[in-house]
Amino acid sequence: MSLLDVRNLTIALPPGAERAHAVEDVSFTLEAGEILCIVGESGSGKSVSTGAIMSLLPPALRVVQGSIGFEGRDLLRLKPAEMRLLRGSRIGMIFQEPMTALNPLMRVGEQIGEVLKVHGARGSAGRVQELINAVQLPDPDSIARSYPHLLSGGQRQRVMIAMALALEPAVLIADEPTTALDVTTQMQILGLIKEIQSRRGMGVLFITHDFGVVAEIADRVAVMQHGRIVEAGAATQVLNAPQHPYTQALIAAVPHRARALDAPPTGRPVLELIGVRKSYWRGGGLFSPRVKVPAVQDADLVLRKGETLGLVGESGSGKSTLARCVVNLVKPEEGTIRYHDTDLRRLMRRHWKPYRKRIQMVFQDPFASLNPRRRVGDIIAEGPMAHGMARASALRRADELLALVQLDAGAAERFPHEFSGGQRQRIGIARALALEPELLIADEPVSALDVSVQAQILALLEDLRQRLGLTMLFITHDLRVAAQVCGRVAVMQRGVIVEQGRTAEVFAAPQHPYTRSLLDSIPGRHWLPPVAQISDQGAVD
Amino acid sequence: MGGARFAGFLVQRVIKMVVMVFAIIVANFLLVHAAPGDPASVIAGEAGAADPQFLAQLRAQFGLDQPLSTQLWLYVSHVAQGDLGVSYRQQRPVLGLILERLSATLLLTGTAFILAVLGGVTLGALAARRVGRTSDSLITVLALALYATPIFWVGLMLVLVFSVWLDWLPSFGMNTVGADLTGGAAVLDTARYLLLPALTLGLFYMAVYARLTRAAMLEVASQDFVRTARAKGVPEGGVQRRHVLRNALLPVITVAGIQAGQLVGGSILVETVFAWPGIGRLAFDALLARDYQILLGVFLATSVLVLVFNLVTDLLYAWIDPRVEMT
Amino acid sequence: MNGLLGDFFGTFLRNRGAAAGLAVLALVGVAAATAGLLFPYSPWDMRGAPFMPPGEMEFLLGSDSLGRDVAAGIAYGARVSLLIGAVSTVVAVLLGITLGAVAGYAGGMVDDAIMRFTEFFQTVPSFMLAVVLVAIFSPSIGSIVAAIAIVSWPPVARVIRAEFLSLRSREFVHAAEVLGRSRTAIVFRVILPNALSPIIVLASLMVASAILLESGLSFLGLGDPNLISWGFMIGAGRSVIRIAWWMSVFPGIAIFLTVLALNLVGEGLSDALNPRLARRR
Amino acid sequence: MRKLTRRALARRGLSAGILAAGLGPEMLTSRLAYAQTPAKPAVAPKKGGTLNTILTPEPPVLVLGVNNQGPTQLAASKLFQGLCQYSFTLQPIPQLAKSWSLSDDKKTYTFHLQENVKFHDGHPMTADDVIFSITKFHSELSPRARPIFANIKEATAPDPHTVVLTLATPFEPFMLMFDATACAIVPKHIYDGTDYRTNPANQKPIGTGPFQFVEWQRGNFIRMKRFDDYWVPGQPYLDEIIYRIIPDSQSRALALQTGQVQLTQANDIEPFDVPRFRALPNLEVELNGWEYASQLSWIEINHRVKPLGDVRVRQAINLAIDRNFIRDRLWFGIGKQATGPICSTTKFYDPAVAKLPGHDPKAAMQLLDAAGLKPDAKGVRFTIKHLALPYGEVWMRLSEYFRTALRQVGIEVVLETTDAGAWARRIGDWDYETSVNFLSQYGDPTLGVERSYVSTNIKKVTFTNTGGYSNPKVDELFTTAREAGDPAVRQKAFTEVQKILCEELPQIWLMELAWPTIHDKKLHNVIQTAMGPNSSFDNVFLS
Repeated sequence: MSLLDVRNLTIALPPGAERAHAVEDVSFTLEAGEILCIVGESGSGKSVSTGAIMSLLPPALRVVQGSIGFEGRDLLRLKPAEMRLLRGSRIGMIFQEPMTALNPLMRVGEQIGEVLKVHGARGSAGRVQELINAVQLPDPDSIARSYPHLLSGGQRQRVMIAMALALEPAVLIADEPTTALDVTTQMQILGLIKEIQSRRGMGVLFITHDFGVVAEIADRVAVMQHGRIVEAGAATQVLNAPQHPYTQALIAAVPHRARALDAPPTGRPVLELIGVRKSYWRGGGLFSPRVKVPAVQDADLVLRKGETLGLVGESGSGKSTLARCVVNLVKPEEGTIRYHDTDLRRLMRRHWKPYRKRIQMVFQDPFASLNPRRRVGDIIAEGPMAHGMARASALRRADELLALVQLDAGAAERFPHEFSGGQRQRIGIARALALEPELLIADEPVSALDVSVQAQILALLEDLRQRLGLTMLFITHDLRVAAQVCGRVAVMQRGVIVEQGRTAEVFAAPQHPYTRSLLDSIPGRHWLPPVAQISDQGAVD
Repeated sequence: MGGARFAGFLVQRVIKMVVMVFAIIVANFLLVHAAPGDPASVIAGEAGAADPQFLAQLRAQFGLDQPLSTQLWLYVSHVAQGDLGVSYRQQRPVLGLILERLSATLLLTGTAFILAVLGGVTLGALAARRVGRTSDSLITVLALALYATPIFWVGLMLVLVFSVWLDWLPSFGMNTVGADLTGGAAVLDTARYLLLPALTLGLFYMAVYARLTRAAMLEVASQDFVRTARAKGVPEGGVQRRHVLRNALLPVITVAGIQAGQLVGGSILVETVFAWPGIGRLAFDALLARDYQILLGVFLATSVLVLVFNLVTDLLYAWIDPRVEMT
Repeated sequence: MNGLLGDFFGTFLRNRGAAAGLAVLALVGVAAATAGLLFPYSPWDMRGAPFMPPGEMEFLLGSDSLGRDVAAGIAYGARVSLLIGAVSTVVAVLLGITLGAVAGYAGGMVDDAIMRFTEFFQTVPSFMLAVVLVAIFSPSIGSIVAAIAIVSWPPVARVIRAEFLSLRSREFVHAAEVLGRSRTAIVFRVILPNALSPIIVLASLMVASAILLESGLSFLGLGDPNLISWGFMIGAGRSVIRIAWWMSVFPGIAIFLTVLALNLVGEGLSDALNPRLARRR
Repeated sequence: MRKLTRRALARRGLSAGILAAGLGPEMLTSRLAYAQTPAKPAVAPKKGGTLNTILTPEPPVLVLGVNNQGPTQLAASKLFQGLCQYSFTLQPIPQLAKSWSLSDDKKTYTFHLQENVKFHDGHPMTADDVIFSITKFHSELSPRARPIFANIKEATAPDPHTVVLTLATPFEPFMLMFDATACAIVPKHIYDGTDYRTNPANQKPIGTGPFQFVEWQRGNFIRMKRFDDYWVPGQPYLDEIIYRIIPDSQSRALALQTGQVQLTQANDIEPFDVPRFRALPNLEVELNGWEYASQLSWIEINHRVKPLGDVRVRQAINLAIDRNFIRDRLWFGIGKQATGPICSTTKFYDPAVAKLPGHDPKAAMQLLDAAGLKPDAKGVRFTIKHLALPYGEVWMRLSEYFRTALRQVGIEVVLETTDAGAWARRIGDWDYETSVNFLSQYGDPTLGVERSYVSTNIKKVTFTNTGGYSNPKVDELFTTAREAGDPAVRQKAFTEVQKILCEELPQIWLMELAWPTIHDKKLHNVIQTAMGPNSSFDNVFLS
């Protein structure tokens, strides 16, 4: 008998939602000692399924059918009090967002101890230390006395794991536990989960959207789309020989085509950064001197006509700050930012305006980067109008651009919230292109998108780059994406560019230890997605 | 938080407070001197007759013949020495007048505040726990109604019901004069006088806190760490108490700190209705009588009170919320 | 017309309290607008015997100590209460938006200076400040509006500043900057429209508290002597409450209903403008 | 009750003084016409008990002279005393002076003082204290006393219990300056050589009154207790008087209704509440006791403002106003309609000439038409501002009535409100168009009426002739009356003045004010003189 046996689970969405059921007729089993990955894009219903297992569904969602067998009982038929006793003791759970998943007002030790206390376990104090030790956190004593805000994201996720494991549950549910973490941390957490799982023989139900993670950790995989499981099977099977078109499309969308080695760029330099330096001041009370926190230190870069330079690094490495320095959103305190023959850093605001037309930017968050109160046409026409184009011609131009980014013409009349993430990113690109720039700065343009959409946007950018002869500075944290898009990469760590060179060379023979550790942390780095003849059909946008 | 850092935080806040107090002194002084009335003419007027000599005499006596800047400088330097000046009309040091009245106001507002916070948080928490049910609607409607009713109106209604119709409680004053009560009897006596005004003042703010607590609890209830607590198997009561309420209290404390100050100012209406001998009423009388010195003093006193409340709130917040940076 | 507005009205009207509040408010507005038709005489006219209970001598809601019609006073008073509430709120909102926007957009020293200034006004007890201002500049509709505005703007400034601080670093604002738009355009055309929805909610509540504040001032005898307002009527009726309860009860009910309605509308607006919160109500 | 107690009073040894002042018991009883309660059987004075009463607003200080406001007078008159008091017809009655005489040239007044008077600190009161109080203390502090006492050429004390005051010129109303509210006797040994206004004794007043100061909780109450060494044997009867500070009028009414206080006076109780208290069987409402103050209220007219300088306009305003309405609706029957510049309770009032035309809006409009003030399309002839008197609700209602009444004859009135300070300043600066004012007459037109009408007193000071009315004939008549020693000459001049003023209407007189004194029927001897509740209460008792 399976450890966990979900059968025909159907959960209704409240009336008026885009579809009738959050999950429909979902069945899967989890065996002791295995890791089952449920993969799917956002809205596929994967988190709802786990919510049902834990009986932690939002009140608006209602289970209409199915059973969840666990230790001989149907979880869906348990009384709330009985279910509570299982939660935390027999079934543990960890969540996606470690920054908010811990109570900010309770010490870490207390929070771990609480699990023991509410389930009537004894010997809490020593046990808490043991648990902190078990998740490989340094100095258990001081960690236990800390409040969550003093811990990093990775440390907090370890605390979450310690809590989930405190009573040695039979099942661990991990809902995108590494999505919010940097790659190196992600790798450590994945390693930890796998290690504990194999040591204790738990069954782990692991929710993720990332096939790399699947490749890294899964024994078996279930792929969900629109609330249904479309394909399930052993990990190697699904990853390397996907059967369902949706799975095929998803896997094809994983950035994998390492870029062919371009000819070394020879064009004249478009942008040249020399010794750029930017710091932030933190604190600065009466009694605590202000602390200078360097964000970018002595950055040197050259960007030549027609090339795409990738700027990679983990969060806080200063890559976005550097990009923002180029467009004057952030004012660096030292260095030269030479655009052709002009040092942009020395320009007054009003002298900047002509350069606005030539340097444009695409932003990360498709939800935040479009003014929610303006129609799409106006958003795209905003730039040309700011530079003196008449409204009518600017709107005509907007229609052309919409076509260019493959959106239908009716889009101009609608508001941003009526579009999906991928569509919005297209609008953002159209806006940037409206001014016919020479240099495009793309700040993590695909990191907020589902993998299939991501592939489309990347393809679009590449297409546009070639058609319009753009020079591009491409900022990303995702090495796979960088590998696919960029001719050259620069790796940043703590404000310093530690290594730069042609992408293929850097990836093949990293010089700097940090670059090496980044590359080692790519989830599923040993897995090469099958190069299938995959159309972009099937992937949703 | 380390002791030294905490001390630094405290000193820093106190310095900020002093700067603020100074700004308030200057501003109040200028504001009140913008007034068209002149205390000398008021006194002369109310004495039933006046002549220029008498007026000049009064003005010289109060320093009103000095240039404004000199008057301000004198006032500020006196305040720095703890001297709030002498009331033109009462012929007494302002500090003494305020201190005599301060305890009454503090008693009234303090009681009202405690009443409001305890009642408000309890009702708000209750409503949040039963969100969508009848008791929630009842509490919400009650809070909304109290929130929408003029405070003096509530006072009048309470007087009508409890003093006039039922004759249970006295409607004015602070204690039974001449009864010469001591010990427990005196406390009980004052408590009877205190009940209605404190209730009047407290009900409005109770509504504020109830609404706030309810909203904050619902806000917190949707946060991730509450889901974590449930996933840990914490019983519902524990989830609400240890996780939801504790976090929901943070915004309540912030607002409570601001409101506590406003409470002191707002008590002017209640002190009028119930003839409560506090500084709110003192300020209003002083204003009508153009008694600049008292007015400045009361303003300063209430502002300092507000600042002290804010400081206490900050400290309390810092104590409860470990995330507050001690810088 | 478009989805945004449609959603807004849909959500707003689905909230029963908000709909009721809007209805009451409309009623008050109609009473204010048609006061001259309903009561074609001055509310100050002494038209009959004093202290007539409601219903007697054609006084629907009774007469006051000089034989003036309470009902007429309430109808004409609606004008004044709404006027004072609305005008002072508009002034306070404009003041708050200006200061808050400058502080939030400029940041740094300017922000610091403006915020200290705001703190100053939040520290001085507001009702006390209003009393002092009205008394010093002698009670008139102008001084009352000014005083209420002066004590009401700080929350607006704070909210606007917070919105600006958060919107300033939002990507669509960065995008506008990168597109080369001017500072003025960014502040007024890009950021401000997005910062307004909390202000709309706040404003509806501010009208309510302005009406309460005005009634408090009138209660202390600091109303405009030439305009009949609800606050003034309670102030005048308060001392005779045992002889003529109707003199202060009816204006009190008028205030209560109006303020309640404004609060309900405010909550409805808040729900409609912030659907994330609405679901939890 | 009043009649019998007064007889008792006469029997108790005060008869010498009363007779010396030429006042017979029949004059007291004649005032009964004013009293509204039937006589009740005599009650023997009873010792003991605490009188709870009200004081509003709270006075700044309790030393008369340092402050002379109404509330101060009410409370401090229990702590301090004057040389005499006044009967309802304004004849002097002995207090600290047991008798007095006036020389034939009408210039020298000789006062014989009571001999066993002590201050609350134990010091005996002597002629030195009296001379100090008159020539120094009040001459410096009191703007009312200063010009009159300046006329004293010489003040001597032939023995410790005799004071001789010699005037430069005869001044007939001189004897009206010696009650506690006009010239309280203060201890020389405490005040002489100090700054009277800041003397620490002001916080703990020391007088000769029947009660001594105990405790003052600001904003709450003032407590005074029986002075055991009081100079009248056996008195006072009460052990304690507590003045409670209750700013809210409804709370005051409630306190009286529930018996928490046994006495209210002055403006404690709003006029509209009086009928209710009149109906209560345990309370008594008395309206007399204000003959000395005799306050007359009027619409204060600034003659410099057009068209108010035109006598026809003032007459029209006078016709537009219904004094009966004001008395009945605003003051609920308390007080009397004014008939001219002099109150009917003040000396030299002449009912034969003091007459004002009644309410007649039509005649008013004809007068305005005649003055060339035609109504415009909205029916408005002209607009004037009106500065309301900030002394309480009833005055506000009066100004509202004034606006409504004038609107009916086509005059638009715009109200302005302000606080007491600004009101006094604006009146003093002539910065008003119309306002409401009321002034005390202190028993004699020379003391309290002249100041408002003579052109020599047009000053930028409150309570002078701020309206700017000027008529040489009126000036001359007032001067004659002031300087004449003979009452008959004075009466003639005042009669003429009343006639002229009633025609020219420099101000629009409205009401002779009275203030209800409401007390528990168990409280006796409250109102016995023209000082009303401002008397010393030494023979007040609770039965």
